[in-house]
Amino acid sequence: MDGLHVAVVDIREAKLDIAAALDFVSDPRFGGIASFIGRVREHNLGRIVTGITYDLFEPLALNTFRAIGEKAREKVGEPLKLYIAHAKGDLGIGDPAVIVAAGTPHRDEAFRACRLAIEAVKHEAPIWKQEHYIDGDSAWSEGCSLCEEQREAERAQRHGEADHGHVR
Amino acid sequence: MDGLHVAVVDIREAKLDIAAALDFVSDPRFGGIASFIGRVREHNLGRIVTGITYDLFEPLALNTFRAIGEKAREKVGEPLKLYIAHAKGDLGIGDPAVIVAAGTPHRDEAFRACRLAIEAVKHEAPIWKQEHYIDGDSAWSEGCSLCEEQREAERAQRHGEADHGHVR
Amino acid sequence: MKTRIALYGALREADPSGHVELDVPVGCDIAGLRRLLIQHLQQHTPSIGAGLVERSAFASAEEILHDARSVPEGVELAVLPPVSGG
Amino acid sequence: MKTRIALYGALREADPSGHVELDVPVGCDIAGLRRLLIQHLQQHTPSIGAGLVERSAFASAEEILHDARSVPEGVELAVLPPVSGG
Repeated sequence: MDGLHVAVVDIREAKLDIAAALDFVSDPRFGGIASFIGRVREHNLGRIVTGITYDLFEPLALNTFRAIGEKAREKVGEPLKLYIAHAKGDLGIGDPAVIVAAGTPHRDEAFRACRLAIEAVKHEAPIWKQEHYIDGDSAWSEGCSLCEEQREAERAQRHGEADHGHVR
Repeated sequence: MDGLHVAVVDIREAKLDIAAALDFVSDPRFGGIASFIGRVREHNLGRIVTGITYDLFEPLALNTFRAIGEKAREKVGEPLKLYIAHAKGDLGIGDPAVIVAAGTPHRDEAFRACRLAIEAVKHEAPIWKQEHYIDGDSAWSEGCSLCEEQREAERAQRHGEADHGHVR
Repeated sequence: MKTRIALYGALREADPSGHVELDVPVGCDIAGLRRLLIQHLQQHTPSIGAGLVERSAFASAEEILHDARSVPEGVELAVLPPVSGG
Repeated sequence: MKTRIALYGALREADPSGHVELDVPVGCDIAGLRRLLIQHLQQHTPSIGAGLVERSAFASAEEILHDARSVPEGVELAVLPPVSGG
């Protein structure tokens, strides 16, 4: 797909580059650019985090990012430029872990493409997060199963929770 | 409100600065940063645009941006950092006209705050856009009335159109 | 009293100076000020239709002033056509 | 046939080499491969519960392989615990 850039970036070689992402999705036809940056934060579930190690199954992650691009194009239509990059390795607090940027003629499509893409990266891409805590302990995060038989049940449960969240 | 930055930037003095916006809304507590950049595009309603002049009633625009910040905090809750900046003067194709960035612990709040803020900037702030066309003609854009008696009717109509759009 | 009104957007074309000055009776409300501005423009800039002023809001530097508000004394106001920022 | 399976996320702890190698009967499907991996881990790394493998997917470099698929010959596979990217 033209207008799609996907990458896995090893933190030992480079940091994720938001300026490059915004450049890539810019176009004289486009009035709207929506972007999302996911960063390592210093707390999770009440524990002080000192860093996160991201593990990825790279070839399938890149394939998944490309499939997400196709899905975004189907949902919001043409023209669209989309950039998806995820970091790999040992990240510190504040380091960007993921960047998604979407450029389209109007803002609604840009927001929808950006949101759809980051949700899919979080729920569908083979990426794992190991949190390191200030007490020296580490833990792999609980996540979303990619196993089809498990997914439907987990997805239904997740949506149930999200609905409750909105009602509060 | 702490954590809120609002600005009107005269294009003769500076360009809007997305890096500054992202820096401002970053925080060790925050895992999600959503941003929107509105740029001048080369077509509108089938005409070729060569540039846009933005006119602002500055003191009220800044007051409006601050009120938008308060509303965003009410809707998405604490903690939130929000950056709203709009350009003023003669912009060329591709120049950023508006930047909104929102930082929050989780992504849903960041997206919601960013979207709410850009919608309010577009519908509520005293800002006017004069498009210049390749044939030498110029026109002030049709917009949203700030006159209370007119607004309810126009808002109802706008929502009606948006609903139809989603159904297509 | 004299009330100065700054012009923005399409209404800038009403006067190259960027403002108009109207003679406003004491106790006049914003709805009355709107009628006075429409009359003024009919005389001086007939190319600007009354419809644009009817869709415009009046404001101080701090806030929008709705139709029932009194015109404040000694304050420069602004007349704001429908907005199109972003 | 020997099938090599790369380990990711929490399943990396099953073997410091980052993979396990299983003896897989010809015609075995992914559901069978899952049972073989659970048995292997029960013997070699009992600290990893069967539940984690049951929630994991198997994949080639190109795609997720669902339970009814045959184990492809001569291809390195990966076992993917529940994901938590972003």
